[in-house]
Amino acid sequence: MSEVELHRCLEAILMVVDGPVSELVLAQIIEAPTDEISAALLSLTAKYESEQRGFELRQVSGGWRYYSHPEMAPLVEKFVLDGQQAKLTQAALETLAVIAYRQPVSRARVSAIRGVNVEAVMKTLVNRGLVEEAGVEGESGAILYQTTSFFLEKLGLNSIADLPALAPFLPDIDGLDELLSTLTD
Amino acid sequence: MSEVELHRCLEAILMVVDGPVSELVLAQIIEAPTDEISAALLSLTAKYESEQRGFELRQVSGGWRYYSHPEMAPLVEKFVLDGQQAKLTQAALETLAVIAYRQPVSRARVSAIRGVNVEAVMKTLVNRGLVEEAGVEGESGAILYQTTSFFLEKLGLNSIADLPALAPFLPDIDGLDELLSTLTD
Amino acid sequence: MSQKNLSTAQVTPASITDGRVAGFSLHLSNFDGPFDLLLQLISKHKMDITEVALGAVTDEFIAYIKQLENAESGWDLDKTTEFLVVAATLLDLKAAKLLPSGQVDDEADLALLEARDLLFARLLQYRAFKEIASIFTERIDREDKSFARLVALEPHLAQLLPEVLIGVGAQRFAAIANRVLTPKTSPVFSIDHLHQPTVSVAEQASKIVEQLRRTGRMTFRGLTADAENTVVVIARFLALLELYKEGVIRFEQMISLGELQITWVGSAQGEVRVSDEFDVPVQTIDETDNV
Repeated sequence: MSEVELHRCLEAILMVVDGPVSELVLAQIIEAPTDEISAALLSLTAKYESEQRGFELRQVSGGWRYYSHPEMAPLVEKFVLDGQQAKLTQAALETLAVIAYRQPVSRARVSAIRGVNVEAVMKTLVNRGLVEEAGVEGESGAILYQTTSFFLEKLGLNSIADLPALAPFLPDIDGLDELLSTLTD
Repeated sequence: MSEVELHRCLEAILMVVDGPVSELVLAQIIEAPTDEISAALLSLTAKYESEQRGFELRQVSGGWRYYSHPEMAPLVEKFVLDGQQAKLTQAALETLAVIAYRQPVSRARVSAIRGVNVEAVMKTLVNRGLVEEAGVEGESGAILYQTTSFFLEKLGLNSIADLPALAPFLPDIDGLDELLSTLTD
Repeated sequence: MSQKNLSTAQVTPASITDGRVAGFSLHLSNFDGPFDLLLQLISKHKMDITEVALGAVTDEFIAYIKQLENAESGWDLDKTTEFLVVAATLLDLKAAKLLPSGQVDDEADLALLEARDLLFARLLQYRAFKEIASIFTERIDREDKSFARLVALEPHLAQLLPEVLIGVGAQRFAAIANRVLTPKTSPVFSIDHLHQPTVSVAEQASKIVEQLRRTGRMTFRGLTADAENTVVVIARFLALLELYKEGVIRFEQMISLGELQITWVGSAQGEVRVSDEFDVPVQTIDETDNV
C-alpha cells in the first residue's frame, strides 16, 4: 500500500474513533505491517505540522488520537466556554434517557438499546456530572452506570421515582427486558 | 484573517465538537464575518477532497462537522458498532417522502396521496425517530406529523429547504397544481 | 377545473394484445396499493402516464384484481375498496373511449372528464413521490457510509465546560426515553381487525329468514336495528342479496335513497339455501412494515 493510501486509511479511522487506537490494532484493521503503520503515522504527523493544520495527531497512553492544536487553545477554550457546548446533543439526551429509565445499566446494554457505540457520549455524560459509576455487574464484571443527584436537580425532580411514566404503548417492562436482553446477550 | 489562518481556526474548533456547529457560531467565536466563514468552510472542504483525505467536512442538519470519507466505509465499519438498522421498506420511504414535502401533514392526507392505509408505516417512522407529531389540525383535530432533525442527518441534508424540488417530478400540465390542491385538502 | 385533458388515451390493437398476453405471463414486482399497480402496468407498457393507452391498462388492472381475489391470501375490505375505486374510474374512462367521440356537452361527460383528470392528477402526484423515495434511498445509502466524528471532549477542555443544560423538561425527557426504548426491530402489526369476530353471511341469512317469515315485510332499517356493528349490517345486506338470488324476497324502494322495503315471497317453512361464497376466511394483507 502506498503512503498516500495508508494516510487515507489512518485518517478515516482516527477521525471517528473515540479514544486512542494502538498501532497494532490499526495494523490489523488496515492489514499492513505494524512498522509501516508506525512510519505512516509519523509522516502524517509531520505533514500536519508542516501544513499548519488546526489539529494534530498525538500518541497518548499507548495509542493515537486527534487533538486540536495546542496553539489554537485560546480559541478552542473560548468556544467551549461560550455556552454553545452547554446544551446536550440529541445523542447525549437519548443515552441519558436510556440510563435514567434502565439504571443501573452497563455501557454495552445502552449501546445495544441505542444501536450505536455510546462510548464517547457516556464519557461526556460522566464528565458533565449527569451520570456516575455504580458498581459492577455480577457475572460480566461490566461497569454499571446510574444518574446522579445533579441530574435530578437539572431536571427539577426530587427522585428517580418522579420520572414521568413511559407511555402505556410500550410493552410491559417484563416483556421489554426480555426483548432487550436478547439484544444485549 | 488569511484563508490559511481561517482554515486553521475552523479545524481546531471542529475537531473538539460532538455535534454540528453552525456558521454563525463559528463566526462569533473566530470573530470573522459569516460569509468569510462560509467561504473558508467551502474551500477547506474542496481542499480535503483534492488532497484525497480519509475524512471530509460536511454541512448536515444545520451545521458543520467531520465525517470519515464514504469510500473508507468498509474500513471504518470494522471499528464502529453501527446500529445496522434494517433498511426502510419501499412503503416507508414513499410515506417519508410525502411527509417531508407536505409537512405538517395528517395521516389521512398521506393515505390519500399514497392511495393506501399508512397507519403501520407511520408508527414505524415515528418509532425510528424519522417522524414526530407536530400538533393537531385546527378543524379536524387530526394529529399532524413532521420530519425530525434525525431525518435530516439520515439523509445528509442541511435543512428541509435542501430537499430536491418536487416540481421537476411533476409534468408541466395546466391545472395540475389546482387539481392537486383540491385533492389533498 | 381545467378542461385540458391530462391524458390522451390512445388504444391501439397492438397494445391490447400485448397487454393480454403479457398480463398473465409476466410477474409484477410487489406493489403497494392501486396507484402503485397502475404505475407498474403503465411502465410495463413503456407508456407515458400522460398518454396512457387506457384500454390495455384497464383490462390488466381488472385482471390483476381478479387474480388477487382468487389468490390464497385473499383481500380485506379496505384494500378491495381502494382498488375498486380506481378500477371503476378506469372502466368509466374506457367505456367513454369506446363511444363515438363527440363534444363534451353533457353533464355526465363533464363528470367523466373530471374523474379522469382527478385520477391522473393523483397518479402523477404519486409517481412524483415514488421518484423522490428513490432519491431518499440513494441519499440514505450514501449517508450510511459516512461516520460522524463523535468523540468525548479532550479532558483539559472538559474541565472548562460551563454547567450543563439538559435543555428539555421532564415530560419531553420521558418522550425521548419512550422513543429510544421502543424496540425498533419488532414489526408493527395492526391488530384492529382481530377485535371483530368474523360474521357469517349464512348465519345472518337464517336470522333474516326467521324474522321475515314472522312479519312478512320489513324495512332494511328494521332488519338491521339490532346489528352490533357495521360488519353485521354489511353481512345482512349481502345475505339479502343472496336471498333475492334465491327468489324468496322482493325489494321495494319508492325513491332513490329512500327506505328499502323487503317482502317475504318464499315458502312459509323449510330450509332456504344460501351460498357461502362470502364466508371464505379472509386474511388481512395490512401494510406491515418489516423493520
